[in-house]
Amino acid sequence: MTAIEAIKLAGQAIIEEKDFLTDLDQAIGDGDHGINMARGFSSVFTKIDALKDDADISMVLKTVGMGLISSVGGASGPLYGTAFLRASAACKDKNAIDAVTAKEMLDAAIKGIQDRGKAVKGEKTMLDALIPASEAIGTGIDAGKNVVECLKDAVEAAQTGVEYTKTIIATKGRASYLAERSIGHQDPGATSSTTMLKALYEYVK
Amino acid sequence: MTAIEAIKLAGQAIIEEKDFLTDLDQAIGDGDHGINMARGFSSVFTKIDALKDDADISMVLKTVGMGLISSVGGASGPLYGTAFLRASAACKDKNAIDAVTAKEMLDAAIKGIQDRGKAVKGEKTMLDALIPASEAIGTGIDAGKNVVECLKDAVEAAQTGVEYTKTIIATKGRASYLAERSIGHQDPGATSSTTMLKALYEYVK
Amino acid sequence: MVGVVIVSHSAKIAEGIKELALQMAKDHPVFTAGGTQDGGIGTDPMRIQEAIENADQGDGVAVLADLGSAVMSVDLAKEMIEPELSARVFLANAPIVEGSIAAVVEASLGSSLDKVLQTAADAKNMNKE
Amino acid sequence: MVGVVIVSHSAKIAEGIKELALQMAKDHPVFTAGGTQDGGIGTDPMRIQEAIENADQGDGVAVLADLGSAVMSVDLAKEMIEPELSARVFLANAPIVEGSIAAVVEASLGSSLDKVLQTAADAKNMNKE
Ligand SMILES: Nc1ncnc2c1ncn2[C@@H]1O[C@H](COP(=O)(O)OP(=O)(O)O)[C@@H](O)[C@H]1O
Ligand SMILES: Nc1ncnc2c1ncn2[C@@H]1O[C@H](COP(=O)(O)OP(=O)(O)O)[C@@H](O)[C@H]1O
Ligand SMILES: [Mg+2]
Ligand SMILES: [Mg+2]
Ligand SMILES: [Mg+2]
Ligand SMILES: [Mg+2]
Repeated sequence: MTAIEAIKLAGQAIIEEKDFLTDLDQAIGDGDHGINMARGFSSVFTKIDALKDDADISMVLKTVGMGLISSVGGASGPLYGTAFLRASAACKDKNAIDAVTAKEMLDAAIKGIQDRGKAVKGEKTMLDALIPASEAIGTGIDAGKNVVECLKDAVEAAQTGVEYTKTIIATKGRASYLAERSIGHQDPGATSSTTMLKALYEYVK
Repeated sequence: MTAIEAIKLAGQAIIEEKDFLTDLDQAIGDGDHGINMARGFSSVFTKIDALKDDADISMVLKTVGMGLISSVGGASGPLYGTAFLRASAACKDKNAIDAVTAKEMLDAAIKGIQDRGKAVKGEKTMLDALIPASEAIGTGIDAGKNVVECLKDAVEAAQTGVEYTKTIIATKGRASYLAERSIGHQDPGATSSTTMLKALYEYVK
Repeated sequence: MVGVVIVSHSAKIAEGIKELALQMAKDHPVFTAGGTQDGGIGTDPMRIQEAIENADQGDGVAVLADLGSAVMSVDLAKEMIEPELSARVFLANAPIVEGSIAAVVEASLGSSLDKVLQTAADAKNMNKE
Repeated sequence: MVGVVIVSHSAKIAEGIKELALQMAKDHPVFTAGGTQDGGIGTDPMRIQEAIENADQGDGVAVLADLGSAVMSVDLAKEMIEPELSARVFLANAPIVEGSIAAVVEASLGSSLDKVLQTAADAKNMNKE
């Protein structure tokens, strides 16, 4: 199990969902989320392949963050980019990730997204998948679950979050132009977040 | 004496002053007033040459107005264009212009410029030459002067108006971006207005 | 659908805005009148008139303009078009980029001309800090 | 002189604005970061960073941006540049076209960064009716 492998699987999952994510963004945005994210991960793959084999998790995540920032082009670039950079900082010098560290990393990522995008829960963004995911990990930790079990709960919570985004009005990002007309559509960013979490879980389970 | 000849002389005077007008606009605007006006009158000349020989004054002025509107490109296009169209309407069916008609035409032109540009006297625009010119014609009429004498006074008043524009702050048009820094510079549009009036006077005198 | 016309001194600006707006609302009637006839910087009432006539589908046209002289050219264009059409053509009191994108999205939702103009004007208050 | 950086999702918009602004203030340091690296629509924090570094002459940089995601990219770019420079780089809370032109003219008069940002923000209130 390596961080590079995990990232590659997450990226591949995104690339496989490229058209789906783009269609979602077509409905309530500018129709580029899948394109943006797929371009971002292609660029990340090149950078990751150039890393030394002994690159630690923090280093890998930093490379992902910088790669996304420099290549995504849309709002998701600075947002996910900052998220990965903050997650990287939260696991400095760690060689293995337990549930507590996983939650710390996810919370740092969420904080990064919020610092960057000024959104809170309920604005129909990626946060509506990620915040419930973090909360689920917290509940799992309290219940004594291990990191894999916690991640499973996180994925489910994120999926529920994606469903929830269908029911609310977008107040941040491009979908906010549509106001009430954004209801009924799931948020592309919440969807891509969930895709990445799911790929991570599939890998570690 | 024909309207076509008068317009050609006015246009030629503008074309001769092209660089001067552009330099004035360079100092407090976007450096195109001479270019705009010269392009406008070149286009007007083509249209005027296509007019029948028996075109009356009103028809000629209408052609000038439409020609300027379609070719000038800058604020002076809609402004002078509207001015000539209104002057045209004010001399419909007239074959000769006396002092009273001349004032009516100039007032209609001024009204057109004001309808279009929403400026009043003292905002450092072409109005600061044209309004004093009209006032001078009015004074001349009261004093029993003929149209040539009135026009002479109008040119002098316009020239004084141009000098006055050096002392005031622009509050309309591009020069208004410069606020106090527009002081010390004469207004390009007031200058081109005066050039046209002067050419007209030289022709009729 | 309310049509949208973008009037800029620069053809590049007008076309760029159109591309950006159409990303959000494919196939919406958006027409531009950017720059002068000969490709220079400026505005051209004749091309504005044409753009307005092309943009109208019967529900009216919202016009977005950049600087003061563009506004004058739009007013003049409005005087040159058929009064019946002219009556449903309005200049938005809005910033050209931010307002155009908001207007096109609003119009693509099938909103009324009033609503489209209001949404464009509201784009003034878009906070960038 | 305060430098000006124009950040748009569209390279055409950014370049058009620069051309328009330079008409009013020849040779002023105005730099653009329009579109993505590969010529598409979007923003690129790396190119924004570069534009800011090019625009600074020691008196600071006013940055104008179009949509929300451009604002995020500008914030990120500010975090990537030298803190000493970053401290004199500010995003104007202003419409991109109207604000850029006002900012460039103001900056070309030798005004302070604060004044330039204020003038750009005031361009919001430019009345077009
Ligand atoms: N301010 C914000 N805070 C959090 N997430 C945001 C914000 N703005 C946009 N997003 C997320 O970004 C996604 C859109 O990403 P993308 O389409 O790549 O960028 P863009 O909207 O610039 O085209 C949205 O679905 C939403 O989840
Ligand atoms: N609102 C206005 N009312 C009257 N005259 C104006 C107005 N705006 C500009 N002008 C005149 O137009 C002149 C500038 O014309 P020009 O340079 O051809 O247009 P632009 O400013 O669009 O480049 C100014 O010198 C001024 O006399
Ligand atoms: Mg998008
Ligand atoms: Mg996008
Ligand atoms: Mg000019
Ligand atoms: Mg001009």
